[in-house]
Amino acid sequence: MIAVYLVLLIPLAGIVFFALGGHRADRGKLNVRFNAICLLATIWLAVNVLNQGTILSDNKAFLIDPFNVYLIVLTAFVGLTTSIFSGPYMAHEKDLGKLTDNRLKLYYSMYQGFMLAMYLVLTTNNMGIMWVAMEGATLATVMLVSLYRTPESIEAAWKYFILCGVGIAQALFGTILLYYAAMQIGDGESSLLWSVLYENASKLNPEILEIAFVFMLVGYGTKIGLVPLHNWLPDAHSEGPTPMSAVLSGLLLNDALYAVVRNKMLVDGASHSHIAGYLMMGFGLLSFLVGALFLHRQKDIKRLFSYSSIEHMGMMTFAFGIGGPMATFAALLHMTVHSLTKSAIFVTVGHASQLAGTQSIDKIRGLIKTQPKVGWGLLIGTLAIAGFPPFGVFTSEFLVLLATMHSYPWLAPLLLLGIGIAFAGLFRHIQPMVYGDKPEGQQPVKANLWPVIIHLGLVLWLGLAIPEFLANWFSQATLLISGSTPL
Amino acid sequence: MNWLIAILQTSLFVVLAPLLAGWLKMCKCHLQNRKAPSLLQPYRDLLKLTHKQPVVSEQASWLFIAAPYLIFSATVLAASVVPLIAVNLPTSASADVIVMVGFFAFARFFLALAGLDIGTAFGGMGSSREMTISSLAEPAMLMAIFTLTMTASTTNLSGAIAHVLNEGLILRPSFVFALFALILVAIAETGRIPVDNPATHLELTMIHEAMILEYSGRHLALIEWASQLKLMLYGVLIANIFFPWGISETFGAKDLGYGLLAILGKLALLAIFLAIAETLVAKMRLFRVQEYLSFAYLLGLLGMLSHIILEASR
Amino acid sequence: MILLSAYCAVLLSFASGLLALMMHQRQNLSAISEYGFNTFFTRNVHCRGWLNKNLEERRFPVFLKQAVFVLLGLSGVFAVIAGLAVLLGKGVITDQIALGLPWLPWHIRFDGLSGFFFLIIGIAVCAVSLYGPGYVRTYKENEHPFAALGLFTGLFVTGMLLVLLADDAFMFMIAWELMSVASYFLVAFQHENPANRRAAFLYLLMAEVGALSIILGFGVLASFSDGFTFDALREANLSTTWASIAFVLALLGFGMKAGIVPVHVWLPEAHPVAPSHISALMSGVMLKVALYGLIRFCFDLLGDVQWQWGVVLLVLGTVSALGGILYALMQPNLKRLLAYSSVENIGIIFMVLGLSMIFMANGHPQLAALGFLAALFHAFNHALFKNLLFLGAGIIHHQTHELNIDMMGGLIKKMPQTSALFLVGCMSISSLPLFNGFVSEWLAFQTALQVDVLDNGVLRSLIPVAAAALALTAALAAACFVKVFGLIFLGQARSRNSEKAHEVRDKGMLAGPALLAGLCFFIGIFPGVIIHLINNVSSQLLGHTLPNDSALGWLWLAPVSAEQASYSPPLVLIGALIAAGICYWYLRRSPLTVMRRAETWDCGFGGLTPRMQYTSSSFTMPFRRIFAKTWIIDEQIKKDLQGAMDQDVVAVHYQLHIQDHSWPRLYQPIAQGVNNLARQVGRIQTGNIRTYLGYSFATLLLLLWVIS
Amino acid sequence: MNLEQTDFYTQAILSMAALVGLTSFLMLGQGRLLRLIFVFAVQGFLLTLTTVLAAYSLNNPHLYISALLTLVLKVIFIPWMLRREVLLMNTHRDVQALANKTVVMLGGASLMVFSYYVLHPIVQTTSPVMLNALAVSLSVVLLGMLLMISHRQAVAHVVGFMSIENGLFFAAIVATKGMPMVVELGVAFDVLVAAVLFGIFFLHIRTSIDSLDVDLLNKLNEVDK
Repeated sequence: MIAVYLVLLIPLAGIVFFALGGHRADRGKLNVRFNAICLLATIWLAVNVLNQGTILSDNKAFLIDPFNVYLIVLTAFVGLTTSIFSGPYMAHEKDLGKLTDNRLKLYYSMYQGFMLAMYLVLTTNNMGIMWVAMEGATLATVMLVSLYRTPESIEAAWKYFILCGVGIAQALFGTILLYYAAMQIGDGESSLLWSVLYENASKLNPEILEIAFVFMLVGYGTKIGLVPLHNWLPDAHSEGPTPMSAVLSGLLLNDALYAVVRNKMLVDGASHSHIAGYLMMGFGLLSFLVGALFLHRQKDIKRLFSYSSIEHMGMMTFAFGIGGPMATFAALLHMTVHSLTKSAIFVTVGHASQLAGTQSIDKIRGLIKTQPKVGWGLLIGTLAIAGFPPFGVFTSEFLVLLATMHSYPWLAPLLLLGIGIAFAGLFRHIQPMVYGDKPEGQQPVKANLWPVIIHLGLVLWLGLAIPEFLANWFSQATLLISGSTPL
Repeated sequence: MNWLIAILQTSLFVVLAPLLAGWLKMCKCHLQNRKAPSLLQPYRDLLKLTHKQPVVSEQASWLFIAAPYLIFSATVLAASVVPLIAVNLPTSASADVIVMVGFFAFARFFLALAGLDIGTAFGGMGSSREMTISSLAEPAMLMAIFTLTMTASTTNLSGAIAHVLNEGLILRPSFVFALFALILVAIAETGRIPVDNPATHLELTMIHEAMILEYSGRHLALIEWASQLKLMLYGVLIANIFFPWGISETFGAKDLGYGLLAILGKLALLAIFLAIAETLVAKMRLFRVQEYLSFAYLLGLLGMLSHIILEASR
Repeated sequence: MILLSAYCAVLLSFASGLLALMMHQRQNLSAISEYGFNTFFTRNVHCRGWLNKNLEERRFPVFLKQAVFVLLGLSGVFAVIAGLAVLLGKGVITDQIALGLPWLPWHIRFDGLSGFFFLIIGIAVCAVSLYGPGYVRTYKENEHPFAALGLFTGLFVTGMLLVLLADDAFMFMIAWELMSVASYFLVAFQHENPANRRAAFLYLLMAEVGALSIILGFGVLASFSDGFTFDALREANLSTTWASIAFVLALLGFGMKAGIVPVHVWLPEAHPVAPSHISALMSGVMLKVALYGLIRFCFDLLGDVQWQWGVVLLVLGTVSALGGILYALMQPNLKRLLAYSSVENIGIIFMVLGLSMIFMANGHPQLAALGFLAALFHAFNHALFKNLLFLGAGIIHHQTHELNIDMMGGLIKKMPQTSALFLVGCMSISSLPLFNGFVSEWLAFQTALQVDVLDNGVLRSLIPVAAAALALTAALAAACFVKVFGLIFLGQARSRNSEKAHEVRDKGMLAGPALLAGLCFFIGIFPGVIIHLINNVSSQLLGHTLPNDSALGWLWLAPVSAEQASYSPPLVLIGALIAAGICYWYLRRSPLTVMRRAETWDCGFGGLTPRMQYTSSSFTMPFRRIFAKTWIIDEQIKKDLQGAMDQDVVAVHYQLHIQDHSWPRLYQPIAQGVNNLARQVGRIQTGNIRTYLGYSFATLLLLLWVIS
Repeated sequence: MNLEQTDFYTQAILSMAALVGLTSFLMLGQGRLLRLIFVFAVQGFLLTLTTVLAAYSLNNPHLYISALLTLVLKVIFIPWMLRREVLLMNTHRDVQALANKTVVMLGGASLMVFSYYVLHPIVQTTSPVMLNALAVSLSVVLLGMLLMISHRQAVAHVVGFMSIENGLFFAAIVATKGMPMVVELGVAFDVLVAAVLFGIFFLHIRTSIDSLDVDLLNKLNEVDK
């Protein structure tokens, strides 16, 4: 249990440390250290959960089951690698004069704040706290989106703030309804605890639960970036500092989806209409297709990949919506590989735009010739995210496809269409950027590409073989979500 | 023994080819009120050419010199497949009618290459036209031949001829179409009027002659001989497939003699028809050849369809 | 043991890729070797000296490149061994590798069909690795890093081999896509040219679409069975409709890779721009892997073939064969031309495969085996001669820096060995007797002529027409390759580059093609060798073989029966030698008639220049007129006029652009559709936050309404 | 439902609900910023009253804390801050004429009906009073959104946003007798931070586009020009 507290206290300490720590040159490295310790703590936690099964803390404040523990580790891992990247990146931004030291302080402090919010979302046993933490994550990142203080970044941050705020308010209404439904069967204040709710799921009033789920879906769906609630997402991703985009895409969206899936589990427990699944499938498919189409028109490299995130979140939502062990397994796997790949891509994208001095796709050229590692990283990352084997994204997409073929064969062509369109949309922009001769005077930048290599390596590994412990982990989570395992 | 007769037959083919050319020329001259050269004139020409010193362009590569030999031997091999006086010879088992078409293609391939070797405009022109016409003629020819082979259910020429021979006289509509198709193709492939004119050297019209413009001496002799051989070969094909009567099925000397006489008669007759046709018809423009050949193809197709629908329907 | 050598082949090719990555690791390598010698092999001084010498700054790149290709070559050798062994052993070997999904390890199955394609790949890879070191020498390391080339070549071969070994849908797709992606990088290798980038994009896009279609095909099968292993898929009990849907999906997917008209467009774009030895592998081998996929899917997994599928294959094959060769005929770019000719050959293979299916479905398994034989044989032959031709094209490109055949000419004198090898390739591909191409085409004709046994009137009339189209294809192919050989090697040089060209010095670059040329000729004379091997495949897959070589012995080829048709290449060869020998001897015996060299006759005008020669477009002009509807022809003649009343023509500019119909008819509408759709969708992102809030509001209301 | 038969508490809650709903309508139709803020403060005050009422009648002491929080945040701090901003930026004289006020008001009214319709299934499990209360709070939430959609000033957006929160609070108090304390504290903390951030943003927006009109924040779009 200590591990949980550690996981939460370390970033809290980080916030305080960076906020009060004065001006230090080595903040980047310290940030890495904070995240590294946190990762160790999460691994410890994960080992505990793997050995003992679900952990419920004594005061019932925290619930760690196989589903969220793996997301916790993933969060810590991506947080760590992104912080590795962000050190030199932010230093370079400061050298360019885009940032003042105070803002850098804010950045690091809020980085830890965001991590804290993420951990809290995942670990808490209380739906209300989850909501609070989710809102907290928005608040922590909103200042980061406007970190550069350009008119566009302020616009983006404002939209992010308002849309997510309003969205999440709806989720709160859903939470209240759920609480209300739970109150009907007694139990007072503990009714908002997941552990209690799951036990009593079958007794809850399904109709209220469904209404609550709609609010949750719209609320957290705004954070997932489901079309048509996605509008804040490309703006926020493109205007904030790149490490922020990496964690937003890699973590925040996942956690919001986590919240929706938790609720779906509850609704599924209470009602047998599968309405939650259908709603998720509909939203997922719509997001997937629209996201794929949006890719074609992008002029900004970070916007491009944020639409790709929308598309992939759509795919996951769709897969969770299908339910069933195979689709759920696929969705979990997709969550993992998408976070890893997307954050790796944002790392290379950050370097690429630093190289070219712009985020405009038309002006980024000849990456491979300028700095081979960045170019190849971007290219291979894009291949991976587009679902080419042997990368893990392919595995999960393959499973989603087959699950779809099995349950809803008439939807499979749509899914394929989306994959094809998305692929074309990505590559028509990526190719001119990475290939070709380098523009005059383009110089390599200082870059730490280990995060990219590690992430893509992991994704490759997951594509070739899913290691035993991870497979067990996934299938336990699948068991939790869908009631049976694919193994 | 069989092999000996086969070799003999092939040699006979080779030897008789210039005679047919001479006879054709003679008939044509008579028809056109000209004084005819001797029947043996082609032999004399060939002999003279072989004794001349060949002059070869400086531009020519080894391919140019090797081509006549390759062309000639490919044509001879094609001839060895076709039954002239007797069927059931072993050579015709070693290669069937498709292989024969392959030999023609082989010869044509090298002829066209030789035309391109020197790098003159004429050679290229000839090669281009030759390849065009032959690629249109080949499907028409195969269509006609397939009609026969499907009737006889064998692609062995000697087998097919034996089949027709043993069946006796049956009037098959498919054969009529096939015959006409084959005649049209034969005219195109051997470079006769109205497709090509072997006597012309006018640059705008010549095809075959354009390719061999640079040849002289023994090389020219070989190519000329090969084309005479090809003419005879098509004649024999038409004569022996559609009118196989007289061809020998055993290897007795008498039968073989009758076979020889029969084929000589048939070829003589065919040559007369050809001479008449060449005298009456004018040469076509090059780009009307496609219509001509697609007509041949159509005939072949009709033959095939009538075989399938009328004769072998189930 | 057999499987072990198959694994060796896979691993060696993979290792060659990894080794190529060491290109920039010289320091580390020498450190490792230093360490290794110091600790383990202290006494082995000789070996150490050798290694140290090779690890020197200057020698290292050469050494590494050679080492990479040696590994690749070994992989090829092992593939050949494994292929032959499994074909002769007639066994089926299965295995599992603990990779892949937790409940679905990679299933491996090595049977006759895979073995046969192993053989094809092995031979091609051997030839390529002989050829490679010389070819890649010209690439400048800082512009075109060898690491990328070597790595992706290795992965490409690995992918192809793994496709053949795969026994479950998942592994199949992984290997399949590995092959696609690796070859994509190879196409994009010289990415500073826009053409390469465009081709690579198109290629990858179509590979992706094709792969998705294949996945869907597997998905259809999988939804009727329990699992993704091929064993489970074989058991799937499909209705005819679903089976047909699966077939169409597989056909689309595999056909896209194989380059069937009208989904062939990536092929003439991608093959020409890759390095030549890669084009050779792509055109010669990768298309065969697609073919393997189709055969595996239709004949093995689907099981009961329908005759309608056969008709579809037959028609598509015919269209591809004719379309491919007609497009090829018009190309002035050598490698593009070869790529289009691959479309043609794949078309022929599909056609014969279609025949085989028709016979199979109509209950004539013997004839089906004949068609199958012809198809596989042609696949084998095509791999040989297309490889040969691409390698030859590579040599020509290497020496003249040209790919436009209108810029070449007269190379036969400058590059005699290359020209001889290339001639063999041209003759094989034009299916001239004595060479391997002819044998498979002959078998194809024989298959088509067995149509008499069928009852269906439509088929009985359709198949002969297809056969005639095959004849037309063959004749056009001959015309095409007369053009190719004639314009490149014969005549006079049309540009300075080809005037200055000389024979390659690297023996390996000739050895690779020579190996292939030798095989082309050998198989052309002794086709029985390969037929014997294919018979083993068809007995495993179809349960029937040909009754060949019983009556007439090994000398003869009599696929159906000796009475019906027979062909004996050795006898034909002997006959040809005798005939040529006699006349050669007869004509050459007189010393008086020694050949005299003289100037070419120039009609008395004086001065024949190379520009007077026929060019590619003039050579094909008659075809262009006859088959005008096949292409989109844009011919422009512009005259520069001058002088009084603009009467004097100073110069004439001639431009000819010939385009495929499939571009404007099929691809541009799709691309435009997607763009339009994207534009429409883009309108929802208005930038106004109130609109966004409106979406959120409307969504909420809509969902609430739906739910209640 | 028979109002006479219910107890005083229920009657009071229902009256409060009606008043809260009314304030939402007033805000929706309000074009002047200062008045809008004032109405918002009144809504906050009503909410506080409701909370106190609930705390008193349900004997739930922690609701007093949340009443206090609401009072401080929603009645004093936020209106004060917004008012300060408005005065600072000299926009208090701006009158934004709503494009089609009638339609918006009618839409608001139908939202109320819709809320009843949507929440109808709740009747099965509880008293109609609860339905009324929840429906009103849902309609406050929806009206808040409608307010944001129909108004262009950033300040109005903040008010709308906060009024959505008010609706949520109302629902929480009436339907579930308040959320657990931790949650409530957390939510209050979030609201506080949000309010501070809004203040910062006004400054930034003001400096970047020289206005607080959100329609001018439209650089990031995907529409073909």
